[in-house]
Amino acid sequence: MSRMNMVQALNSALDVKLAGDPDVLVFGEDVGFFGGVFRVTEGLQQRHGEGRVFDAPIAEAGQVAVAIGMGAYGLRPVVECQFADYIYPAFDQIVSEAARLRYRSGGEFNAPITIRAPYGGGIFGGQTHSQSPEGLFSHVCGLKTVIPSNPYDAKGLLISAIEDDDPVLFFEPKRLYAGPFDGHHERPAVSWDGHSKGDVPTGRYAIPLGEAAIAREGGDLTILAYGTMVHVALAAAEETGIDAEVIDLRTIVPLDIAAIEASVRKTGRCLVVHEATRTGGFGAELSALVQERCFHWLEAPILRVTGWDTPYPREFEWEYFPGPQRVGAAIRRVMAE
Amino acid sequence: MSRMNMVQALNSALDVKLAGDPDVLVFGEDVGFFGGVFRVTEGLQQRHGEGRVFDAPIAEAGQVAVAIGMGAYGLRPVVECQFADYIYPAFDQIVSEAARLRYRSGGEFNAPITIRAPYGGGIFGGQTHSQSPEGLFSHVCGLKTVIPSNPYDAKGLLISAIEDDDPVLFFEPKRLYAGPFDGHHERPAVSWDGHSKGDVPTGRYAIPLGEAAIAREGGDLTILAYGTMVHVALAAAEETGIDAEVIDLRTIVPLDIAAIEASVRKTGRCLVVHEATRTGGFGAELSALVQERCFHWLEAPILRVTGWDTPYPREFEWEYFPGPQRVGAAIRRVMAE
Amino acid sequence: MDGEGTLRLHIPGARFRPGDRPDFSYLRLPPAGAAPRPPVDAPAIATRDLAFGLVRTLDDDGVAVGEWNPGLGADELVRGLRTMALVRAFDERMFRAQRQGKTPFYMKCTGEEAVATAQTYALRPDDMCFATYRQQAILVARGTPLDEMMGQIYANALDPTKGRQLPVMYTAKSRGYFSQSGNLATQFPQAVGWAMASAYRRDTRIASGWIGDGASAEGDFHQALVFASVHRAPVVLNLVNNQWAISSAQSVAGGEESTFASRAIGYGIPGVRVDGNDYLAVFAASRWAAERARSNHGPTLIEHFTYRAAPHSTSDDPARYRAGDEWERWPLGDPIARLKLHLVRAGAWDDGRHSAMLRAVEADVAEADARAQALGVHGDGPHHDPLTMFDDVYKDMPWNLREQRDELAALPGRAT
Amino acid sequence: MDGEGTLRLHIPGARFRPGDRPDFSYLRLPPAGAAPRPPVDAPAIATRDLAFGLVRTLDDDGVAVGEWNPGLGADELVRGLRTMALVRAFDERMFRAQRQGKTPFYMKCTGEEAVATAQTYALRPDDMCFATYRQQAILVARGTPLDEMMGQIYANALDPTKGRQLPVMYTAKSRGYFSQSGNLATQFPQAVGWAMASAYRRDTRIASGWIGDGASAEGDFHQALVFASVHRAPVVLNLVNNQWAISSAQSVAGGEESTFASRAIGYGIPGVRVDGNDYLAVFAASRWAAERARSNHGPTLIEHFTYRAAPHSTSDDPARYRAGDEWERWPLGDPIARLKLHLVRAGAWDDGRHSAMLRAVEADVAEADARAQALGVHGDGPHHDPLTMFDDVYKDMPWNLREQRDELAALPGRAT
Ligand SMILES: Cc1ncc(C[n+]2csc(CCOP(=O)(O)OP(=O)(O)O)c2C)c(N)n1
Ligand SMILES: Cc1ncc(C[n+]2csc(CCOP(=O)(O)OP(=O)(O)O)c2C)c(N)n1
Ligand SMILES: [Mg+2]
Ligand SMILES: [Mg+2]
Repeated sequence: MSRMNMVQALNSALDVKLAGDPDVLVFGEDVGFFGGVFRVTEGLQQRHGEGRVFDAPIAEAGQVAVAIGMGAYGLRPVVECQFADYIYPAFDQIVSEAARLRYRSGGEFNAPITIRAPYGGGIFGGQTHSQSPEGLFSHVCGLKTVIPSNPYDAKGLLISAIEDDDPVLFFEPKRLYAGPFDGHHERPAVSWDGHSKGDVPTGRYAIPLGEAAIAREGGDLTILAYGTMVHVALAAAEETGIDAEVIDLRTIVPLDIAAIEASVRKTGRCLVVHEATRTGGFGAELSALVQERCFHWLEAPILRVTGWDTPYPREFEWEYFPGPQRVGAAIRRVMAE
Repeated sequence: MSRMNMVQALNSALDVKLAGDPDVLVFGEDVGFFGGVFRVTEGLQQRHGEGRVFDAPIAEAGQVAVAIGMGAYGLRPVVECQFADYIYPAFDQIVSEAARLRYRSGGEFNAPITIRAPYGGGIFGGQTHSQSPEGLFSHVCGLKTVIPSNPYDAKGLLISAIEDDDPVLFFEPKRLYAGPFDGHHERPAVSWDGHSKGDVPTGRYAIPLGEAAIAREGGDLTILAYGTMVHVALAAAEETGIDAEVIDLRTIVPLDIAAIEASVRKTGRCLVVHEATRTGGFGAELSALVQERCFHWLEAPILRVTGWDTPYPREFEWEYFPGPQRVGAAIRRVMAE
Repeated sequence: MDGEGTLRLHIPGARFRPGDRPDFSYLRLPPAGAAPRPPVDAPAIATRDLAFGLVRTLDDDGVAVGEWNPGLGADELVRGLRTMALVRAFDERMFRAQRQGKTPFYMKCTGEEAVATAQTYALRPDDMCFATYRQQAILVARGTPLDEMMGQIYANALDPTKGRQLPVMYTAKSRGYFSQSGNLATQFPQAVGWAMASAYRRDTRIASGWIGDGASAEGDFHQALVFASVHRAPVVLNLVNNQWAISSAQSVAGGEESTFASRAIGYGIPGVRVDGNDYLAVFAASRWAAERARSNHGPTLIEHFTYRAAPHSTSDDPARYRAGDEWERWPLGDPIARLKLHLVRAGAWDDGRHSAMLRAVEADVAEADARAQALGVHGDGPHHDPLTMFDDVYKDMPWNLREQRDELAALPGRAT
Repeated sequence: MDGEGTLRLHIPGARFRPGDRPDFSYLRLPPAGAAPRPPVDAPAIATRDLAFGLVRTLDDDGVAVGEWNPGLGADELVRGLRTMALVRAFDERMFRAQRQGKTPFYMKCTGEEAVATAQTYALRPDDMCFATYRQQAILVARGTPLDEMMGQIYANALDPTKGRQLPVMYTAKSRGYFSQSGNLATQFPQAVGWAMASAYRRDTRIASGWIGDGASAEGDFHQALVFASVHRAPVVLNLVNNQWAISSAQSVAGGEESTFASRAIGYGIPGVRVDGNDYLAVFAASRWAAERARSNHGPTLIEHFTYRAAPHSTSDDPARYRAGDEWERWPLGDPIARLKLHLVRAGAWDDGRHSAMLRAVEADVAEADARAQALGVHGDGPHHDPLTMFDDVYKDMPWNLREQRDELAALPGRAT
């Protein structure tokens, strides 16, 4: 066990896999000598050699295409996309190729690749350094999508992602790299030191994809969240004094539907929270699923608290961010019914 | 007035706009001399000149990028993407550029472009000639998405799309080009002749984006559909004998929320139908919206009938296609509650 | 604004359209044997002229001349001739099968058989090919049973894509043939990735990537060349310039402004332009590129200059967009006829043997077809069970797919 | 498998890393004046050598030599010198503003000022520029009030992007400056589209597109060249090779395998490689390309060979990845110092005037900054009203945005 922030935990996951599996390669923009703009790959090239960890041309489509080819050969490449906002040039390779390869080849070929990308807002990055595009990928069958909310999970989930035989999108809430963040930007920043999820084993361990975690048990309503919003939801639960159950989905595809159903059937109320824009976001899928499967248990409408349906505006970061005030207001609305 | 199938109606819309507005240009793969693989641009190059209607390199990203640049200059380009399945190479230009241009420039620049694409299944096209990607675009603020279900609407909506100052995705259900199709593939094909929506004015007329149409009035339940599924829903309503109200959304963004609310509050039941895969599809958004806004009116869960969460398999077209049998079964389930 | 000094937009088009009389005299075709053959370890810069010339070995009399003559034995050449003829017969039969409703779709490679056939024989059998839909000759040359290929086209129980893929979208891992994609150009950078993996593993296998003149306009073409260049990947990158992309002439992809082979220059990669209807030239250029790749001299881009004699696909009628007799007037001829002439002139072949061979390949195709059709055709099984459509989306089926499979299973007739 | 005859994966890297002593003697730098200047209507094929050479006019003594000497008058050169100095002073001040927390982010173009300055003066004022984040000199050269630019950086009430965009993501339609994107390379093919539109309309305005060495690996680079080539678009395509893309050397984008300028050859487009720190050379190459474009001779790709003296951005510390004194050892010098030397040698300038000019531009910047800061800085308004964040998503606000705006308006403090 060691104290790690999320960057260190991710670094440790890559380190463990590079050390343990010669088929694992890591590449992406600036990940080699420099160690990545968020330092997630720091020291890895030095430790494992430049044939294992290297800089890629700024060509996200090519990076993913090359990873698919490597995967078809039998390797397990891990690609870092410098920001999730820059994943779109690779969209065709991800959607038409990685996601389809196993299916269209009748199982002859597969794409055991992991695409990591720092993701989400909270750092004044504006619309091109703050996006949360998970909803898009959730609509593409054949892909798995993982979003950790803390160092312990981040490492265990990344190891599972790399070991997975299907293509995995691994979105890292960049605002959580250094510490948990509950949306109270006016308060001093908190580090992972002292947080229970900041205690991370140094060796290999895996957290299965598709299993949610109960971040907070409660009986009054269920909050479905992932990534940064887990911390916001926890803060809102405390601040409203409502006994909310906060479910950290961790993987949105495959989804832990059993955990969701069990919780909502228990509480009879449900709130969905994500940072991505609202319309067509993954919250819609969650709302639809809960409604379909728990209709007769529901005592109030399922509400969504999300980013507004606008690009992420740089200077109005905190007016945009779905923070504890907005989540708290929604909790009260759901409880009032 | 003239009898037109959907191909002719779309051709007429382009013809009217090319004739009336020198800023309108049409380009895309094979749209010039040949008139497009689905013949939508037939005769337009011959009539309006090769400077107005021309073949583009097979480079969807470049086509959209070039259209954005033309739009910034002041033109109104119309790009044909040969199949909606091939729109992904242009995803970054659509999502990061066309959709963001007005916003990020504070209104200085905009992208008044229209991207047309034949779309949906029913022609044994397999996974790369059958897709319905509208759900992805619905999650991208700044884009409008239109899906007509008949020749009359197709022409009026395409004219509105071209005249619109925002970027519009215009998906044309290719199975409807020649005639209405209700999923009864075992029956002889029907043409638009004799269908009331096959009577199309030859001149300019516009159907505003964002207004749904009531395809069938009814009191027992509301079916939300668009494109080919409008016809399937109508058939299922007849075959089940349930007095369903079928709403043809026509535009999914912006959405005619008023029409949806009014109908569901009247019927108390709602079914959502689309051909796209289920998870994360636009049906989830519709379900979430209806649930949020009509919760206390709902007498039964809102169900979704959609394509399965698999790629569109060529030989199992009719096992995949959400046809009248599946829609009918869902109608009965919703009514049984 | 229409006067002097204003700008003009250039719109490229086809040289000839229906009604025109095609005249290919504008093509500058250097004589056979003219191109020098640089050593396999020549720096890219020393190969630049190859990108603007045309590697040809067979002269008009069918005699092989010049440095690129690969010096293949008669047996090897007859094998190539037979494979090309087999591919052509296969294409004919499958095209007819589509007309008979036994498959919804088919695509022929008529006129281009030499390209994939000769390259395949220039590669090793376990080199990995990332092909498009017009390299069926790779599979045929590697001995894939024809009924297996037909199984894919008929979507019957033999189909390795389990009825999921459009006809001609083969996959054959054991034959070094990567799962084909319907999305143009995507396989080109994937081939580079496979080659990089092989180099990373210190393997000896190389990759071949394939793309069309039209598809080379996609961003993926550039992605492939960037990564191949930067990592000196052991890959042969083939661009088949068959003059057409459906109805669009190669000029729409930039082919009139420079050669496609010359695209390689800016990446420091040799670009070789080869007469794609000259079996020996294709073999020689492919072997040169393969040797380069295998000896760590990096990638090569080969432009195969050929002509799409066939319609684009069964969905298309070229009479609507191109002059009727272009193929007859195409100055580089028919690859089968040219190789036959060469063998005849060399005394290794004659009309009798040729006719017998043609009859034999047709019989092979007919027999394979009978076997394949016995296992079902499009719309008329036995097919894979429709419920298999839920397999292989993921390695393990998640709950939503299990539920959906059960829902379909419970529907009467498993139909919509 | 590790023996002889196995493949190897090439991994390019930087020549020098922290602790190394940079030695640029490996660069082949032809002497000033050596490159011939083809006529503006020369066919692309006749310009090929320019892609592998280096257009230079200023020799080591600051004397302008050779065919590319644009023969600019002293006034014009002093204007260029002043603009470059103004840009540098502006950069210094804004970099400090970031350190003081007045903006979250800033990017300098130090060492590269000649590139965008000289090109802008070689264009007409209404030609449309599709720039990246290191061409602030375009705006400065076109006389944009500095406090307006600072307004964007501070996101204050002056910001035309209404507080939405990352600092340095300018937009200035009236100055022929297209809305900047944070997404690399996207603007390159858009510039081509704008140029095509101008040609379609028989206008006389041309476009300039900009991209970095690193970003040229994106597919959009190829898209731009394909469309520019196919439609002979009136566009100047600029690739600024400043040796670095954040921490990655230009070799990671393929810069060691060939020149970036040579990428143009395969599209039949002239590629001109120019000493980007030689103001006169950049001006001359830009003017040549602009004249070509304006007289319907089509696009040109210019590779500006320069050096990123600045950190990538305020978020980055180059000491972690490059040798400390690379910039000092960069053999092509500092564009400001070189132009100054030229003017001094020509008797048109002296140290006194230079110092006075530097003081004057610093005062201009300081005054503009005072005016700008009075209107608010990052985190400390007056800004645009946060509710304006719902504007401009669409031309007309749809119901969902209206509802969301009302929801935010009703929240105490309009905060999360
Ligand atoms: C990304 C993408 N865009 C468009 C298409 C539709 N399409 C299929 S084949 C084709 C023409 C390709 O021409 P070329 O690359 O020259 O290959 P050829 O058919 O001549 O062998 C087009 C446009 C596609 N399959 N994928
Ligand atoms: C599509 C995309 N991918 C990645 C990034 C992140 N990024 C911003 S600048 C940069 C380096 C660009 O280098 P170069 O093109 O050489 O320009 P320079 O910074 O040297 O001017 C990177 C990787 C981005 N903005 N967009
Ligand atoms: Mg072709
Ligand atoms: Mg750079």
